[in-house]
Amino acid sequence: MTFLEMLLRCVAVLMVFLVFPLVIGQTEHKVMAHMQGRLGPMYAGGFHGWAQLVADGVKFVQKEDIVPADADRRVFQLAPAVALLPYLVVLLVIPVGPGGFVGQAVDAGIFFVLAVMGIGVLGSLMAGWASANKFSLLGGLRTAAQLMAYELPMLLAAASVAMAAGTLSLPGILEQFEWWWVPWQIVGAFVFFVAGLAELQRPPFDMPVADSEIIFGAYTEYTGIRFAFFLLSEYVGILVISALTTVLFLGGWHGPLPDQLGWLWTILKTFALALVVIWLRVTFPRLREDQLMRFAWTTLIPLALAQLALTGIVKVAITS
Amino acid sequence: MNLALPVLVPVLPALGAVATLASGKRAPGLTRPLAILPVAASAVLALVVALQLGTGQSLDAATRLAPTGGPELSLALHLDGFSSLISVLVGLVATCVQVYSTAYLKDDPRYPSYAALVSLFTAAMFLVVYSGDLVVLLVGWEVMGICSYFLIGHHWETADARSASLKAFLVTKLGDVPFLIGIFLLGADAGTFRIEGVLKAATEGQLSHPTLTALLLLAGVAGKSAQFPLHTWLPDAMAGPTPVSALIHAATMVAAGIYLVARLLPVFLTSGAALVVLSVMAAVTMVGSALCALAQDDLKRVLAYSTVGQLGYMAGALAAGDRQAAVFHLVSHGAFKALLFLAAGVIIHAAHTNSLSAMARMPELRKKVPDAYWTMGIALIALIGLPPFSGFFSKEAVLTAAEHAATGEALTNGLGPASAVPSAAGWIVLVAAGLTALLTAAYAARLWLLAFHSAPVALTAATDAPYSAEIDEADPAHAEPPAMRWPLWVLAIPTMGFGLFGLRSDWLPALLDGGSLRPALETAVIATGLAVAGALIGYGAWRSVTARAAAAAERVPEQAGPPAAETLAPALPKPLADPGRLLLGPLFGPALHGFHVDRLYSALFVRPTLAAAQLVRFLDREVVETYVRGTGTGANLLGWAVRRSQTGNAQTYLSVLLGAVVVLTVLVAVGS
Amino acid sequence: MHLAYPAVLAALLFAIGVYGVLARRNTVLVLMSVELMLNAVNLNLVAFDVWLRDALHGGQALTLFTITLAAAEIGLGLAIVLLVFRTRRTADIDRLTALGDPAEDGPAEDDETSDATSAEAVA
Amino acid sequence: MSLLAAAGPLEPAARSFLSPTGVEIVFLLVGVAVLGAALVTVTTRQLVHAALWLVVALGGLAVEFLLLTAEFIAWVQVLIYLGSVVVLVLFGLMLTKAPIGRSPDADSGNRWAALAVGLATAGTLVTLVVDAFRTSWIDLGAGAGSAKATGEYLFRHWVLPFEALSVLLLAALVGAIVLSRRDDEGKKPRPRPGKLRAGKPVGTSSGKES
Repeated sequence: MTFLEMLLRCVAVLMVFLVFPLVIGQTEHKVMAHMQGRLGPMYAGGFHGWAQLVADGVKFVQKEDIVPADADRRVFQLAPAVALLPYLVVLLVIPVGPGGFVGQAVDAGIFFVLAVMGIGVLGSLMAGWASANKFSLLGGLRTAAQLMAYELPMLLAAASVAMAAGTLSLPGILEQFEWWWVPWQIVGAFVFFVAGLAELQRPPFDMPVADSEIIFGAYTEYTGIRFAFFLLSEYVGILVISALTTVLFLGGWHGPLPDQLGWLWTILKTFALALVVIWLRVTFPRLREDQLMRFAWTTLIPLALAQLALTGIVKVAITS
Repeated sequence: MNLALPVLVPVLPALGAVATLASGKRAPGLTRPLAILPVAASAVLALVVALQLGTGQSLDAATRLAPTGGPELSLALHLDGFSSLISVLVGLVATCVQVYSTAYLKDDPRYPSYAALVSLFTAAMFLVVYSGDLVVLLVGWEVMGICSYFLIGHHWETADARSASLKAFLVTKLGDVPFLIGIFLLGADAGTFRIEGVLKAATEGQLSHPTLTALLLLAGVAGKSAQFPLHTWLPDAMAGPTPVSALIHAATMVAAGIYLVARLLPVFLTSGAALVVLSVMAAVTMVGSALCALAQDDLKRVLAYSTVGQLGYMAGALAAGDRQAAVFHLVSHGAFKALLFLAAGVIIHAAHTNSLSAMARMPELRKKVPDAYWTMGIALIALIGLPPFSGFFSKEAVLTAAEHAATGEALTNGLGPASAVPSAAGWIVLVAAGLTALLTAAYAARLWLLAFHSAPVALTAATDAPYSAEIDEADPAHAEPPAMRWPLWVLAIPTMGFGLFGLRSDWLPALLDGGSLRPALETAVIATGLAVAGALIGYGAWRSVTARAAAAAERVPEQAGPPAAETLAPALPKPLADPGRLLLGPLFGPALHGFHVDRLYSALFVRPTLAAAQLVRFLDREVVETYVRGTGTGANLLGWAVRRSQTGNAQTYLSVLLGAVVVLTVLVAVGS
Repeated sequence: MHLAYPAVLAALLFAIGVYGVLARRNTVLVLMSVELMLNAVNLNLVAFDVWLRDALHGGQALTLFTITLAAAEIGLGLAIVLLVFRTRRTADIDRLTALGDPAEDGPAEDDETSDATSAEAVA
Repeated sequence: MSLLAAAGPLEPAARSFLSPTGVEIVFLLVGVAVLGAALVTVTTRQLVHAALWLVVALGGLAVEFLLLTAEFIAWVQVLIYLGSVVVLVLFGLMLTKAPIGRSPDADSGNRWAALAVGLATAGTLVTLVVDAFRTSWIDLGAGAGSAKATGEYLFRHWVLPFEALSVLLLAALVGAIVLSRRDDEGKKPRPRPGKLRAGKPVGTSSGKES
């Protein structure tokens, strides 16, 4: 692998990082508008409101970048980057198609992904604390607690797949994939996806930004482009979680078409899951904070452990 | 002869004491029988033993008590005429005292413990009398000391009784320490603690330091028998109940010392110096106590000093080498002195005061207590030594012994050569005894006349009389119960008749050493003459002061009127009505206070001891304690310094720890 | 690679951690310094494991264990700190000196007792 | 591994401190960054900044692990330390009301003693280590730190300590829970929390009533 190839791969990942979340964002606007009967996103740009997101971006850029007087300035400014960057790094290792169609194959890929995604929480914490605002701090604390709680079921569910495949490498897992893994790992898939939603603080797990309780949580004081970064990180998050679920549980590039079109399958499945995420947002009400914690510890973790046990039993049965 | 009988004699009262003490609270009704019966039984048994033993015989039995490296201890029994005689006396007096006490201390809440102690006291005396072993004798000796302590302090509510009991205990112990050393010396020299072994060694001249041993023993005897200079406890011991005084003075405690010297007389005969010392002791005791008795106002203290004096007679007889005479006088004195005390108890009970001058102002006292009046008269005549009462004979025996000793032919009755007794001892005793006979008659007459024959000076006298310490004795409103009266007459019989036993050589002398106890003519005449003279002097003095008092009594109302007479009554009549003051003249004051022997003791012993205690206290508090406090302060300072470092700051601790680790690492690295 | 590089780095990191543990006042900062020290140890373990090529890979295994232990330690440590903060309203480690012996005064003198004894002696 | 490969060749050509290899240069640079971040961590007066600089230091260490071919440990470092420990630390700082801005009393009184001890420790250890391992050379070869290798030695040779550690973690978990519980929780009956049921906010009304 030459330096040029590596540069190309990075640029490609960056492109994906810059384009796909915007697509998801536009999709959310449109889907939500349709689902809720809103008219707003229908007008910008004329044709079915295609320029809505562009208008949003222009608006965010135009707005003044305000840092509160009592805030810890540097941390406040750094927080959106910290929240955003881990997803960019994660995107590097997600395989899109067979035969090295991946930014960078990492030996312990699944582990790497989860580890790096864990850093994203620092961004929320930094933002919440540096804003010098009680609601922001509460939001930051909520974020931290939620992310710590949901990282465990997520790890366990991912471990189930890794166990089934016998490798930690994401391309390795996909190479081992069989179609019957989908029903076999369906519980794990549910746990992983739900925990991923919680990691993203998407509804119904958006207590850290619950506007009826703490305004907008850690992001209350943010305006303009820095606020847009947080939004962007959320959409990247949707992309990453959907892609990961696709790769781990839904077979990734495997599909009826030949392998050369595997990347298409990956993208299709990813977007389908992203649609589900958006769908869930407009369908479910927000949970309460204690319900959130209860759900993680009493439902998801036992389910993940059960899945782990099942995987182990089946794995032993197959190999022996 | 059955050995169980003599063994039972001391054991019965001891068991009785235990039973009395055990049942005292739970069964008060049993107390009196338990107090009287064992003692009475012992008295009977002692009489039976004496009769069985007969005259001129002795019995020895022993069982080994405890093996020791040196001289063995044995539970030895020794019976002879002396022990028989004295044990009968002890039994008789103790029984009388117990019977008397049932009435005298009828309402005393502590009667059970009192009766138990009297029983134990009696048992201890029996033990002393019957013991054939010096160590066992010592046990009885010390038990008596403790019992006397408790009995004298029976009325421990009063400061007098407390200090008197303590004084008795300490003074007798002061004599007991040298006594103990003397016993050890005897045992070491003779190789045994058995008395006959000791006596054998003494007659064979095996004692290495006879004078020293005898003097050490004398110290104990002086303490127990209240001889000068350790006599001071006895007058003070009157703070105890009167029956106890009777018991102590007549038969038990004071007799023990005389009895011991009588038993060990061969030891004393080996040392002429000791005999001279004993004679001087006896002489000083006799004369001094007689003078004191003449000055005392307290009835019981008069009797107490008279006891001291009579004990001086006995000691004098012993100094003259005649233990027969001593024991003879001991027994007769035991009888009449017990009688005197019991009668005095009755009088005090009736007058409710101890003071003679108060009694003198009491009208018709002799009518109220006719028994005491008569028996006391009998006993006083016996005390003076007028024929034919017992005191005459026994005192004559003493005088005869002293006369023989003075002429160099001491009546040792085979216990040692007549030359063993220095004639100086005899002369000292003889002169002192004569003088004492005169004085004894004088104070007996004074006592008798003051108590019963004084004309009532003032009707208000009873109110100011010092009350007896015995506040809880029998009810004075009633006549004396029979239990207090008939012991007087029982004791009056030997008081009158016992002296006759000495007349026939096959009666009392046969029981003792066998020498004659008949009075010699010249000494009898001289002694009787002196006694009569003394009594007449006493009477004359009494008449003289009574006349002056009557004159004064007529003057007083004219001068000051009745209220003044009332207020001055305690101060005025006393010095006038006392014939002792007239007789003694300037000596009256010192004699009243026992010639200030107590003050001498206080200067010689008490103050040095207190000063030494102060010194020790000073050394302890200021010197030793300074070091102790210094260690404390030092530890405090050290702890303060250490405490400063314990700040609770974990980081400081950790800094020191890690710094030390670094230093250690460097040291190890450099060192290796 | 020279073994000296990771070794010296670990030593310096450890020293920095020591300084932090000793100098910091806030308990949470002290815990962070402890983490620094633990990481210095981890670096050493890994470096020596790689250097020695041990078949058992004791160094790396121990590193994993140390990291796990560090996680447990920080969890418990923070729980304790929070408890202390809740009860005392402070997390300053040098104000948590309840185990210390307050020694404001000088060494205690037993003046009263000595006075009493001397008074007794006089009496 | 390709990342590492990009950093420079691994062959141990010249074992001299004067001609460092590429890995060594990267290691040194990252090491300097780690030390700097660690120094700021222990000296800054802004508490939360200290925690954030700690993130930098620990992340740098993860890179050092990568450079030492201990890949799995590097990711564990990232997962546990950066993802959990630092978050917990920040959590703790925020719960103990860490102020924004400089705390005047971030350092205790004995910082000079601490400085002395720290310098002494550094001097001693560096002297010792340099003296002992001056000539030692690490042969950075095959990936002994890969997930596969790690799994093999961990579950082949170190199973028992591994399991024991799990028990210890459980104990720590229980301990942390016990420590964190408020005492007054058991005294009054708490409002019964509603069940998780979509579309219906259960428990809010009942919680107010009780």
